[in-house]
Amino acid sequence: FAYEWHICSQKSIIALATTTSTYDSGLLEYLMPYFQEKYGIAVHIISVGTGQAIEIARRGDVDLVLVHSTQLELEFVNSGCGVHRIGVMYNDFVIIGPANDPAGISGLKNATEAFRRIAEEGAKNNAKFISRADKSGTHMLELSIWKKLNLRPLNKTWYVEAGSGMGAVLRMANEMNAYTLTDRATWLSFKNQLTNLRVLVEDDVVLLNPYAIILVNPEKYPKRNYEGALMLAKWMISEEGQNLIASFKKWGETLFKPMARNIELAQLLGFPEQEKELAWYDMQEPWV
Amino acid sequence: MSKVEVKSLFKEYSGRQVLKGITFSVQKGEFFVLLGPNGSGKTTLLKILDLLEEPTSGEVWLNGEPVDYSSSKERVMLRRRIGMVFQQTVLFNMSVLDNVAYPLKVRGERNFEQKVKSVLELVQLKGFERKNALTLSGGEAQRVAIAQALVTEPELLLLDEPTANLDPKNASIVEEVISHINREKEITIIMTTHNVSQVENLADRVAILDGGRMELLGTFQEIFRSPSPNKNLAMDNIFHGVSRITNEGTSIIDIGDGVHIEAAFKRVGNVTIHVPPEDIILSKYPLISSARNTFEGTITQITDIGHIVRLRVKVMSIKDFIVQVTKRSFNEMQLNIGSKVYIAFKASSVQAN
Amino acid sequence: MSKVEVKSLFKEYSGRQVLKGITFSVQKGEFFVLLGPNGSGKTTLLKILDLLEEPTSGEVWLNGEPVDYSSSKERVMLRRRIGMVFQQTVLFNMSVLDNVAYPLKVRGERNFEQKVKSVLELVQLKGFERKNALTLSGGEAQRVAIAQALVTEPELLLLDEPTANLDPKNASIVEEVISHINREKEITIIMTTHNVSQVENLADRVAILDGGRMELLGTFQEIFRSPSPNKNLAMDNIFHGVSRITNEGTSIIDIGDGVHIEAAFKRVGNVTIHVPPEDIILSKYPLISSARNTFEGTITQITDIGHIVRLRVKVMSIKDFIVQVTKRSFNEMQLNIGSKVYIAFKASSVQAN
Amino acid sequence: MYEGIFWEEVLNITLLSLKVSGLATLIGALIGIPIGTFLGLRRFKGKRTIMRFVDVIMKTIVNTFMGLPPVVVGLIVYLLLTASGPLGWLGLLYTPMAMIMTQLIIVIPIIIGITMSAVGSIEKSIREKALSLGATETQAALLVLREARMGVLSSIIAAFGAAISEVGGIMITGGNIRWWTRTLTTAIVIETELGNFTMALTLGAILLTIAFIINLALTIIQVKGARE
Amino acid sequence: MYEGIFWEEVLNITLLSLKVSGLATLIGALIGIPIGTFLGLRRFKGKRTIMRFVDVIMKTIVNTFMGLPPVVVGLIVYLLLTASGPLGWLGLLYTPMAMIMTQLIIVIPIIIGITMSAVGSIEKSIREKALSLGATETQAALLVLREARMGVLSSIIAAFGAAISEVGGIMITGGNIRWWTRTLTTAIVIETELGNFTMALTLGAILLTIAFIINLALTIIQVKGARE
Ligand SMILES: Nc1ncnc2c1ncn2[C@@H]1O[C@H](COP(=O)(O)OP(=O)(O)OP(=O)(O)O)[C@@H](O)[C@H]1O
Ligand SMILES: Nc1ncnc2c1ncn2[C@@H]1O[C@H](COP(=O)(O)OP(=O)(O)OP(=O)(O)O)[C@@H](O)[C@H]1O
Ligand SMILES: [Mg+2]
Ligand SMILES: [Mg+2]
Repeated sequence: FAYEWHICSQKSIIALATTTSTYDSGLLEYLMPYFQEKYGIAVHIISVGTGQAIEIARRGDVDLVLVHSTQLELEFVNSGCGVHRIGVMYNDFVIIGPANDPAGISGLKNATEAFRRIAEEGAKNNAKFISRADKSGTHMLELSIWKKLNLRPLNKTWYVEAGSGMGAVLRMANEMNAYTLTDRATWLSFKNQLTNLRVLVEDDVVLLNPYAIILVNPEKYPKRNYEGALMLAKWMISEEGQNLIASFKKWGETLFKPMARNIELAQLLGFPEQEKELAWYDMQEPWV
Repeated sequence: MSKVEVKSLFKEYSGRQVLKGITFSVQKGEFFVLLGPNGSGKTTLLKILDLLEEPTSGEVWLNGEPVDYSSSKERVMLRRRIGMVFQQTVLFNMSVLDNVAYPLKVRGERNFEQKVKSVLELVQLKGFERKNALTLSGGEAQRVAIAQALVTEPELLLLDEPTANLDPKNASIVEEVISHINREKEITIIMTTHNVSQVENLADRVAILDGGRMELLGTFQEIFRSPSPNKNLAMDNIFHGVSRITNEGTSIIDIGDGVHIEAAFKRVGNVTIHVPPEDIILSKYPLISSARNTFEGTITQITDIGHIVRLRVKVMSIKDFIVQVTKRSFNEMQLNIGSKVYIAFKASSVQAN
Repeated sequence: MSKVEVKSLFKEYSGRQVLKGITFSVQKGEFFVLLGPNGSGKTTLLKILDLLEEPTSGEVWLNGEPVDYSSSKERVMLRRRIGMVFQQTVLFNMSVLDNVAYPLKVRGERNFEQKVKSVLELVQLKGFERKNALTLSGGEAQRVAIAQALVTEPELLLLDEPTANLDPKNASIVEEVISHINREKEITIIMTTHNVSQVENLADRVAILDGGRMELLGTFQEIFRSPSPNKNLAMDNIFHGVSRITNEGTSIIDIGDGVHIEAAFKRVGNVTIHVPPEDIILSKYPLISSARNTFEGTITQITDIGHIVRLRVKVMSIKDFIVQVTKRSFNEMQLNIGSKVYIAFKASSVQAN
Repeated sequence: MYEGIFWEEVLNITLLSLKVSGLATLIGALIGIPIGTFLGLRRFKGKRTIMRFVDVIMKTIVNTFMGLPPVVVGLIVYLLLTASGPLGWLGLLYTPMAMIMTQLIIVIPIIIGITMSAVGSIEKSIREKALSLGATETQAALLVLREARMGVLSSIIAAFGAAISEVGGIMITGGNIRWWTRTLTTAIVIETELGNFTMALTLGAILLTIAFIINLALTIIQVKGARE
Repeated sequence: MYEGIFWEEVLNITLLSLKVSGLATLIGALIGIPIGTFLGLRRFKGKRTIMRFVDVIMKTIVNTFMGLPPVVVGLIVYLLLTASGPLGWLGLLYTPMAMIMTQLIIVIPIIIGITMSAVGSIEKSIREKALSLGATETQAALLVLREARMGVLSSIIAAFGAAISEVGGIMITGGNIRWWTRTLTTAIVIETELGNFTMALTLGAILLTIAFIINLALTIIQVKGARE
């Protein structure tokens, strides 16, 4: 074991905290071998909740994070813990629900409108909505849509706050014939088991879900492997990395779309400094 | 129930035969005693009679019916008519009262207070009701166990050395109690003991077990008063000492207090020796004979056991020898307490253990 | 170690005094016996001497030094020079050999095989080495416990009824062994027993405990041959029977076999009665006296205990009465085994328990 | 968690935790103690080699099931209770009842295993004595159980500990639905995932405080039951 | 999981599970058994009311800690080992060592608790006899432990069961890093999250098979040690 700790404390390892969604989808498992082969550095991936990912980064236990929660990310950067936040890619959310669609939202391109109808039918006890209620990125997005409608469905029988992972919530929706909001990747991987459910609403800009990389501040955490983190981030947003992200397919579908070099979209999705950060990363010398 | 028949009973523990074909029967109301050295199988036999151990082969008949050891229901039914006192006292972690009430409770009896009270009085344990049974002294605990066996008024009582830890007064009381219920209520009793005088006082018949076999069976008179008592009963005249070999090829054993015994065997070092009482010759005058061992002593106890009289002779005011003579020669010799006598025995009569 | 002094020892269990100020001392090489009824505190006293229980107050001095019960190290050191045989046999779940080797192993001794072998031979358990100790018979187990205490050659031996479950032969052997090491090796022995003849044969001095107090202390002669033996020793003439009240206000107790005893108390139902041997008058001719109870009987045993002779008189060929007479009147009356005698005692001499 | 209803919700969560784990332990004890007693007493009976073999295998299975991962148990219960599963018609999925069932499966081997060894440690002579005094096999087993009460209580304590701290299983079968199937442990998991470590630890402290009070009662009974 | 390396990875995961839980149980036994023995034997000593009170409180604390939620333990160990925590300089976070530490904390109260009650169930007279034969307090305690070996083994079995099935704690402190800190249980959680129930159940079956083999050995020792 002593030997093993030794290896672990070497700079030849990069620790990345990320959310379960990127990890469970298999994207990182797909990308990392390319990176490792190229630079000979192992990446330890710790997949946890977004909040937990940022919290452990704040305590200096990882070198960089790959997460999706604009608000938490900004807090992390503003407190001086994280630096060089950059948008890497995005995926999208869909609203799914029972095949008989009691709220009649099928085919809508407006998620907000769909939520309104679900709430309306829910009040009449014709429909149910399951919320992840765990302050995950998915949950935050859901809350922001309710907020736009000025609805705060608390303590309503039709509004089930499940406090579980996406997969569990999908299964629950299937059991209860309920609506829910899910990222496409999880939906695709569970689709076969969820015979009662269909995708009802998709392709609204509101439903796009951007992922950011943030490095931990080397001044604050001098012991962390800043160079390694930088290199990994740089590689992720490089042409090679971005192309690999685009080429990752599961069940024949692309799950994540690169956006690091699509500055316009990035700015739309909450990365006003994308251009500047991209330039900064491109300037850094690769460290070997 | 009250009649017990045992038919060629064998019992094996991990391949070792502990009972080797025991056959006997005990009549209703009989007081039957099992005697025998340690490890002879007495406890094992009693446990089989209480249906706690299953015989390897052979049968037990209770009240004229063979016992089916495989039927748990029958075992419980029969056991409820039997009381047993174990050699090793086992009590439950409850009050004395609860311990004695337990056999009544498992039989579904409600109003046990009175019964428990009176049986505790019988064994002289009034006032101990609330005490935790595990804090009792050895003799107190044993009497609680006796109370547990008596409280259900069993038809058959199995007693495994019931008075071993009792003081003489309590032992007498317990002896009285059991001999009383045996005679007044015609309860069959099978008891083991190592106390021969208890056998004499209580037993209708005695069986001698040795090495898992029943060696002798009969009344106390028949067994203990027969002219040539069984060798296995040899319990007297045991001495411990240091042996050395003489020039003549015999051994001299120094048993302390200046008493030296000559033996025909050859042994060096610590030995335990035994001189059968019936091998000792008694005389009122100094003996000149071939017997290598002769001692002068004084009679300190005389016990009449039928046509045999047992005498305790003190040699050198310390060592007790037990000598058996017929009543006739006892009378002829006009012996009495304090009489000075001479004892003699041959070197070949001395046995080493 | 070999000298034991006990100074006003008190012991309380949950508020109840079990030892109430015991003071005595035992010399090096002395064989000291504790006698007393059940629950009198014998075991408790021995456990305190083995440093297993702490006295509530008072002191124990070993070899002229007071024992510091609070020092665990001192306790272990002293205990290693003491051997104890418990009243209730406790053995470990291992082979007999391992059980007997245990006290040697904890002392760090290596080559114990030979010692264990020879002590097992001493208690007649050769061949039992590999047997699990928990499968032994009562008497075998007790002898293993004795072997455990002897194997370390202690300077002080505490024995709590060591022969209670032994057959007479093994009991004699054990008695021989302990009396041998007591005399030859000057080992101090403190033993409890309920067997008075054992006291006579072995003890240098006896102490009588009763109710946590030391009632008597002296040699066997001093205590048992004194003209008015202590009431607490009353162990003979105990009968159990059914009492009914007569017109005259006394009770008649039917003790079975046609024997009826009249008593001064008033009791109905089951009673246990006791007639002190020294209250019984003996005569060769029918007695006409104020004594309400007279019986005819035959002498079956005569025991000389100094200037007192104890006689066992059989009444109705069943009931044994113990009678004590002085040696002088015994000689004057010319009594012997088989003599026909008459016994008499007053109704007021009959005590109910 | 929203400020306003914080304590009310904690109370609700705590009560549910207690209800689910308490009931699972209680039912588990009712099922597990008899089985454990039976298995613990077996060694007094069949002396044959085959019986011994069966005995060891059965005990090994029980001991192995003491290490059933809660997630696996949750999954199995889920597969039973899911609408398309064999017990789907009961409609128990995502109810406290489903959580109790899950914890029951986790708790039963623990109770059986520890009871088994506690009962097996009681001297053979105690059971023999009870039988001799006229007890039926069941009554004798009850008495042995009474003498082994220290160990049996220990099994209940261990089982309650496993239940109240369990999360993987009830998460799957209860769904961690707020105001309905959320317990202290599932709430702790969420708070941890959110990075609210302080809140997670606070809830942990509440859980331990409650467990302490319950264990105090159990421990007092346990200590009192000790054989001298 | 990718087809090609499937079995290799399962082997790796399984070995890590065994290594972590096995070592945690072993170290836990070395720490917990002496403490459990000490606590179990305490009742023979101080008879005073205060001593009794202290005794009950200590036992209750142990019993309560048997119900420590693994997530809370994980969190606490995490807060100790985190770079900014008091033991951060050791650099143990997200290593197998951190997982062992976590399981150790979970396992120790279980071993203490059950050992304590097993030792406490042994008749007082056994210890007294050992002391009388010249044993030191420690030697006597060892003998009592030997006589209580059935219950002590039961504590080890329960502890190993808790460790090998535990997931919430090692997830936080080990990080569930593939090829490095991923165990059978954490893998089961991932497979469950992914909806790969068949794979989750397969891994569960592997875990139980291994636990069965280990328990078979422990159970044979346990049954052999039974007092007649
Ligand atoms: N469970 C057992 N396993 C193996 N051997 C046993 C078992 N029980 C008894 N024995 C052996 O069987 C023999 C007879 O034992 P038992 O207890 O019947 O003797 P006992 O006549 O009662 O002797 P004691 O006078 O010493 O009480 C002994 O040698 C004993 O060692
Ligand atoms: N741990 C205890 N708690 C309470 N009372 C006890 C305890 N131990 C012994 N006693 C009581 O103390 C008294 C003396 O007990 P002890 O064992 O010393 O008697 P003993 O003289 O050895 O009797 P026996 O001849 O029956 O062995 C008894 O009445 C007993 O009930
Ligand atoms: Mg016996
Ligand atoms: Mg005693």
